[in-house]
Amino acid sequence: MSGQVPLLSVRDLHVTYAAAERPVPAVRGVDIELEVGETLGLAGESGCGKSSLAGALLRLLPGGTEVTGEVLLDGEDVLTMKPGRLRAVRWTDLAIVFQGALHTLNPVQRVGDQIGEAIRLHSKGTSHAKVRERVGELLELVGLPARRARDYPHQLSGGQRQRVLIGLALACEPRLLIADEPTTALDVMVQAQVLRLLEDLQERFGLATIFITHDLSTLASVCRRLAVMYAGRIVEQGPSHDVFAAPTHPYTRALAGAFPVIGDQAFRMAPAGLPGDPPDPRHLPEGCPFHPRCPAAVETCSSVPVELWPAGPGRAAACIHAPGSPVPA
Amino acid sequence: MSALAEAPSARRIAWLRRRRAVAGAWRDYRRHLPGMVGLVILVLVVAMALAAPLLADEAGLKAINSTGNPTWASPSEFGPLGTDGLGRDVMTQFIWGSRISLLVGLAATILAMVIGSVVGITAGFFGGAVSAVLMRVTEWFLVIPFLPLAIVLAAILGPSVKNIILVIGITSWPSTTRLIQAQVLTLRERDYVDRSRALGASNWHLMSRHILPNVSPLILANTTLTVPIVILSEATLSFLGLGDPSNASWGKMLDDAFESGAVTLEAWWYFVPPGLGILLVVLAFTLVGQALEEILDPRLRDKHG
Amino acid sequence: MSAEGNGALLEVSGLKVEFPGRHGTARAVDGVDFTMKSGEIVALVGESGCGKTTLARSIMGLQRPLAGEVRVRGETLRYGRRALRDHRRSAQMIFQDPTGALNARQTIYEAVAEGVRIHRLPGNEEEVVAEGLSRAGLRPPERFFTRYPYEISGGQRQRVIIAGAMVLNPSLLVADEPVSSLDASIRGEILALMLKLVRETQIGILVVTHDLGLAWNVADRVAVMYLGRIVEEGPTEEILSSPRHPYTRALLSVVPEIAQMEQQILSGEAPDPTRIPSGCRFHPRCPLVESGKAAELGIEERCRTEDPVELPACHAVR
Amino acid sequence: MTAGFISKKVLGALVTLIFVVCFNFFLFRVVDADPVANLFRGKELSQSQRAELREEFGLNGSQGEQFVKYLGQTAQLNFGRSYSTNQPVWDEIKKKAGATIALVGIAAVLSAVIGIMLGIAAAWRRRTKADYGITAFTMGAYSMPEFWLGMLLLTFFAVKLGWFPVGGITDPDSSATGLAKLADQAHHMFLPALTLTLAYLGEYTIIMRSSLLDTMREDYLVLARAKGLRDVLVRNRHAVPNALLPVVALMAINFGFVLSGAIAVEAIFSWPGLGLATYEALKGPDLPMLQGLFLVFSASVILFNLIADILYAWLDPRVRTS
Amino acid sequence: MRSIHRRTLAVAVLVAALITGLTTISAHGQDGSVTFDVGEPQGIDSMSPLIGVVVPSFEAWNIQYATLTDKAAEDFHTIPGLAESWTASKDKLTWTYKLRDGLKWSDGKPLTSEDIAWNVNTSRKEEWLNHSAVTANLTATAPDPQTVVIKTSVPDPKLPTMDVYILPKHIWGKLSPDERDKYAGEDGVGSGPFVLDKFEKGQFARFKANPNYWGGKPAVDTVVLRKFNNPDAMVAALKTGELDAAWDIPGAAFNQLKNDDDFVTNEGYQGSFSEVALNGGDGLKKGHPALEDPEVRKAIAHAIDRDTLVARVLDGIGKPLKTISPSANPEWVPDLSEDTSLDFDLDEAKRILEDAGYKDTNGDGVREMPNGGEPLKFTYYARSDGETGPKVAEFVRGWLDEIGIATTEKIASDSELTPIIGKGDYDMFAWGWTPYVDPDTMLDYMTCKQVAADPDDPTNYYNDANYCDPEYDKLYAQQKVELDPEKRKEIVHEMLTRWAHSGVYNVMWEEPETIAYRKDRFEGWTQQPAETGPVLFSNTSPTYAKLKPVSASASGDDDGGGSGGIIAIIAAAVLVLGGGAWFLSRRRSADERE
Repeated sequence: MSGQVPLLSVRDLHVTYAAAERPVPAVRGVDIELEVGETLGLAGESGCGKSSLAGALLRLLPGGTEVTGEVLLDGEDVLTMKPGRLRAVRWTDLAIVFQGALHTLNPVQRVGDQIGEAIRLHSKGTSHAKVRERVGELLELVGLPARRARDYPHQLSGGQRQRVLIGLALACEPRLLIADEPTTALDVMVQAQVLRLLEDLQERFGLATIFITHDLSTLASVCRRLAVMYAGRIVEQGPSHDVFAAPTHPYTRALAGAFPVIGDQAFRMAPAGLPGDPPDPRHLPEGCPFHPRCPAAVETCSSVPVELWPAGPGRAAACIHAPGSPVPA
Repeated sequence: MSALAEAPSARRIAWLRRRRAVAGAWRDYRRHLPGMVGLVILVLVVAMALAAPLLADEAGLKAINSTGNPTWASPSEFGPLGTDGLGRDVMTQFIWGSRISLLVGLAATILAMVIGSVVGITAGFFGGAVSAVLMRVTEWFLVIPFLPLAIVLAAILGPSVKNIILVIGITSWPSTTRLIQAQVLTLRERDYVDRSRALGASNWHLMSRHILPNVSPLILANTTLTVPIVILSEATLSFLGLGDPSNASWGKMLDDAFESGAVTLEAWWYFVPPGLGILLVVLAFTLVGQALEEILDPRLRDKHG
Repeated sequence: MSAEGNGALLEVSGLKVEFPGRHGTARAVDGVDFTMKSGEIVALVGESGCGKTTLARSIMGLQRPLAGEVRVRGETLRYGRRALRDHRRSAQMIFQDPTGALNARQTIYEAVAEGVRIHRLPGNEEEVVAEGLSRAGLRPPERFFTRYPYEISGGQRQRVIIAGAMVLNPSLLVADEPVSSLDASIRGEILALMLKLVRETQIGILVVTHDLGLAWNVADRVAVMYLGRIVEEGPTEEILSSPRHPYTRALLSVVPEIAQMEQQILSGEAPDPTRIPSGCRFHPRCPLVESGKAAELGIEERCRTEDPVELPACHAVR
Repeated sequence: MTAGFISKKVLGALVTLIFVVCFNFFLFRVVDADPVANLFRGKELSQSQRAELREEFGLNGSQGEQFVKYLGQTAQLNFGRSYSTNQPVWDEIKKKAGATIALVGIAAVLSAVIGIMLGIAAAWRRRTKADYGITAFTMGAYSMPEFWLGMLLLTFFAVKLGWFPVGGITDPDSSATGLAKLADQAHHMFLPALTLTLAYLGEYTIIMRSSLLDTMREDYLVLARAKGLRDVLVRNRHAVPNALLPVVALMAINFGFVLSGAIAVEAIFSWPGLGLATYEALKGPDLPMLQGLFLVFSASVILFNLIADILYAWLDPRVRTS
Repeated sequence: MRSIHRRTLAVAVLVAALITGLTTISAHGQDGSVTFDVGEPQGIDSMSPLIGVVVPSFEAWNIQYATLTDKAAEDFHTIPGLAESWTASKDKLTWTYKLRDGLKWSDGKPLTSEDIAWNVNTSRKEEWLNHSAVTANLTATAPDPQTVVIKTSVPDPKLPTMDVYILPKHIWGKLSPDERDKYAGEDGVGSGPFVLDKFEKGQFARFKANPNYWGGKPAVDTVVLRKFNNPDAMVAALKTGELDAAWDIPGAAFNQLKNDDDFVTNEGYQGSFSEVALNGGDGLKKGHPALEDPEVRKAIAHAIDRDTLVARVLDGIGKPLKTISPSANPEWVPDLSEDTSLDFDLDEAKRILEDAGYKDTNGDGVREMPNGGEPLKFTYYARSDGETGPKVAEFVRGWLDEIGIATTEKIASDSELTPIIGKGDYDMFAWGWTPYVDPDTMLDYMTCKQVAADPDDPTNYYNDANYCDPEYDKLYAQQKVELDPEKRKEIVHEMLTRWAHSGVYNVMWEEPETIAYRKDRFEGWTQQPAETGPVLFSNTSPTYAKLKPVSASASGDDDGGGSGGIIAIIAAAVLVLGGGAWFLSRRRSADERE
């Protein structure tokens, strides 16, 4: 879109976990481009590889995991960085809001110290008072009183902890934020609060954000672009409203159908779902990995490999039914 | 097999299930190198203990039958392991001593496990006043230092194999109780207990079908981890002169060696083998126990897997 | 709809459940009256901590209430051993986390047969189990007999639990968040199964959920619960299309699909049942009070002091 | 951490202590029917002297009265007189406690420190040769009867090589004072302390290793790394302090058992502390001494359990502030 | 909480360094004085002669407190001590002792006849534990500071011997009788060659030379009696040079030392013997009914192989003995070498039992009583104190088993066993005695009046076989008044033979004190009695006063050899710790290296 190097460019990313019997491929060739200030929603069900993708971006996956491809941050490949450079990039360029804030914060350190640690780490020599002041600012930014810096994680509610994590992510003013299931496990009302906060901050600071969740409907309302993952690959992407309103891929369609529109008689007394279960990444079916569950599957689906084919303006889908599919359905 | 085919199907399913579970556990176990090492040591020692009458003449344990032997003969001078100060063959003592050490180790552990499990499951499952009382008592027994209590009890009851088993058994249960009670407390809160209750299950049904099967791996692993402690306790008590004088265990051998001056005589052949025997058995049980713990306790599975 | 005549399937009256705690007594269920009929699905919705799960457990007799009573088909629930067991033949339960609700050491067969054995049901156990499994959509049932829970998927586990409940032929099924731990693509299938069961057996299902979309998907009626009380109740379409209680409205507004509705995000987290406010229990978070609308209507004082009794439990509605 | 929390714990400890005191009474009453006869065996006593002594020992009256008297005496730290020395048991214990506290205390601290370090090293390098080496070493040390280890060390380093004295706490020839005296004691202490350190080491290593492995799976370590923290700092600031919590509690509890832990080792090295006193009281048997030792050992365990509880609460804000 | 392990590491290294540093400033601050280190495995139980009972305590009193008369090292005859000379009245009821000139206590106070008289009179009145046997009938007066007059109420063949420890009146006399009874006696004031310097109970007692000793200040400056809990450690200490001499060395180690050129071993006999006693049945409680049958006792006597016991239990260090030895002087023991009625013969034992009707009727290997079914199953007590108890049990029980007598072994300490014996609650036990010089006391112990009779005080008797033989008592009375030494000896021999044939007291052996000392350190070792007796821990322990360092060069302390080793091992420890530190603090962890 712009002539410049994109902020983030992921090319042919593969993540493979080491396991006793055979390696588990979690991400199998993902390409993502993200411009400054852009928001991308990444949707998919458990085990589709979305969190592995997030971990790979900052090389946070456990030792022994094989990561190939390129993760270019401002044109620089994160995957080949020297450890020192990598540590410098972490949090200043790219910060993460993890899911499950109860376990992500160190339970025996005050939340203020945990925020302060990030600040001190990336701007050495910041005075104590300065750090404290900045921590206070950050907490107020996310809607918490500054005095909460002295609290321990367990003294905060789930929503407050998630706010702390968001504040922590902003500590070093990153340009790219990855929010990995930021609202899962929160109560409905609190989910809404946190989502609104994230939207506000993203707009205010022009943060590029990758939003990862299993809840397609949430993404549709928060992100401009949307990518749906299935079995380690992106199966559909495009402007979120278009994708949500008129899915091309049958999986996206089924996923969208799982979140009923209240008031829409089409969903009344008619729960929609897919038969079968998400595939085991170790034993993926031949051809299109979705075909065993696909209501629109045809015979060729079990043999022809699929990839992202054009499916309208700014859209692509990995289905032989996609308009741009070279394979006859 | 044919008898099984005629059995009611539910039982057949249960049997299939158990066979598969055991086979699966064994498959996992075989892959566990330290566990296998421990198991092999254990099998060898147990075989030695069981085959003692074939390996060495029991009469050789008696000094009056050893008057023809030299005293304090080193292994190069007599037999595989030399003789002690009374001319008795050390090898014979070592072989027969393994019986007492293992017997005490296993019997006392079983006693401790039975007490510990019953108290632990009862306290964990019922909660309330029952639990409060039982756990208080358990805590009391936990703070009474084990060795002095065992010593005093052994001194009161007098030295015999039976009493040593009793003493170690009744002083070793509280830690098991605490472990099991904690586990039962979490099991009690599991949804499947609620589900079973919602299906109409009685307390007895819940305890026997859900709680016990789910703590039994813990009990098994804990058993194998308690045996080494018990064997060490027996050795210590014997070393302090509280062992059965007429049935020599390895600990008693060490006591004899120490008392008869093997250390100054540098008669290493008298005190190295029993100590090594204890070391190996304890190590073997610990290894087996840790392996079982890893394989049977789902919480630990992914940690080491 | 119901073949039971006017005899209600489930009647809950004046139910109160309290839990003593370190920071005071939690009034988890604080006076609930509620009825449902055979052959209908009722959704009980609310935030976490509103007491909906406690209510469900009390209906099952898993929780002894402080006051009030539960009647199934007119039979008052008693807490003797035998009475509870009998009660649990007519009322069954489905759990939020199917993984936790299955004993990992039992095969699927044993899990389904457990109720049959407890109640010593007549007939060939194997046939009963097989039928239960296939009714729950696990076909062919024999393939599942010797499987362990960890060998099947989450959706299948939930089906096993449903099968285990249904083999007892209950007249009431209490489903506590039956799909919230399942992947989105699987939820629909489980909900469809529940709908099918209601149609086939005239069973009544009480679905406890925080998900209004689920209610829209399957429920005949909706009851909204807030801090231990039901605050609004009625037919699903009526409640979800034109909610009258401000709390229901707020809940509805934060469902992301409804773009046309202005979001009313309530401040604060799930309310604390150990400190139930005086007056209308919702008033500290009520948008009407906050926006001054209540003052305009001249009811603010009543909101603070007077506990609304009739449904919908809001002073502004009358 | 509230005063309520502490007072509740203290109260619990007191109840336990009272239980132990009562238990003690009945336990030893079973063994020893007539302490007077035992204490003054071989001496001619008139009936009146005998009665007087029975009075002194609280042996007159019913079991109930005796029990009350026993409680009163115990409260004043009057545990009777030792059969073998005719001195008050409490004085004997006071005199000997120092040697045990010094020896076992040093061993306990060293084993904890070294054990924890080994555990950290093993966990941080899990599945490497270092891990296997450390695990094998500590398992071996853990599996040995400690007195056997003592025998081996004694045979080799004291008897064969003569590097260390074979026993005792000081060289009786030397009337050295100050630093030289301390050096003499250190020289005597080396082997027994080494034995005990090796014997206690294993447990700390094993527990620290598994605790750190548990901690290392925690999400907050991923966050710490994501923040750009160096691995060593992730370990030292986040993993180790958190993993240490259960080990610290274990340490405090183990310290409670320290007093009674060295009976066999003290006997082997003739270390004149409470362990040796127990050993000798056992051979006597010197029942008042045993009874007193038993009580002191139990009290020390109770005290350190209490300390462990409070320490844990103090270290872990989750316990402290809820 | 920052960087916890590094701080703890620092502490560990510091501790190690501290130990290293301190230890290398070697422990032995030698000042050229002469120290004599003696190891012993029993320990002084009390420094007060009113309390102590064990042998090392006597050793301590022997060197700290002089006596009025002394005993000759070579044959125990009475020689001057504090008293230079003595005379007797015609009726031998009044004895007048003349003290040496210028006697002084170690603290410089004069030692006068007042001290002697006070000791004699007070110990009699207050029944002092270790005095009253001698002073029971005596009254002493002090007509002038150098003269003591002692009167006895009955003729006493032991006089003029006055071998009671004379305690300083100016210290002990200030105490009330009650205080005296509990007084620890650690004041260090005495009149013997050495006086107490420091006493750590259970560890050691250190004595310094008494400059005021009437025999002149000894050549040795310091004597240390060091207690070892474990005789092995003691032998090791002797070998490493920590000790100059050791007493009560276990047999095997003693044999080893015999072959070691650096040491002199001394088997010092002074009449100590050990026996397997049966319950004679005349005490408070009878034992097993079979024990009353002399035939059974005879059979048991045949089942004890003294030669094997000496060879195996004592490792050859001892002499087989068939009867009790009543005196430290061997001439009092009759020669029973021709008497085969007590010899080991299992077949004979079986035959005797068989003939007497004790048959194994149920085939379980244990014989039953002739009349009913009660099996011959005896309770056998083995002592836990001392080395030999369990070993003797091992053999004796084995042999009894061979002849069809089962035994249940129980282990008891001396203090447990004493009341058990007194109450007659046993069938068999093994123990031993060490007699005085005069045989009277030992002989008295086996008389009928020493059989326990008072159930309230069963421990106050000495006849531990609980066997009463009126004929023996008659002979005892005869020897007590027999003034002709040869005739008295004959009577004593008859008594002992008689007692041996009763079968209740199966004496196994006479055992020596096992003493070893380094050749290179001291000379002047004195056996008491000459030729056969021990050099230390003898009746009056004359060695200490006579000991002096080996004249020439060899006196150097060889401690130096050790310190190099200490440094080495501590250095190794520091290395290990340091290595660990390096290992831990390496910055790049395994994860970072990936």
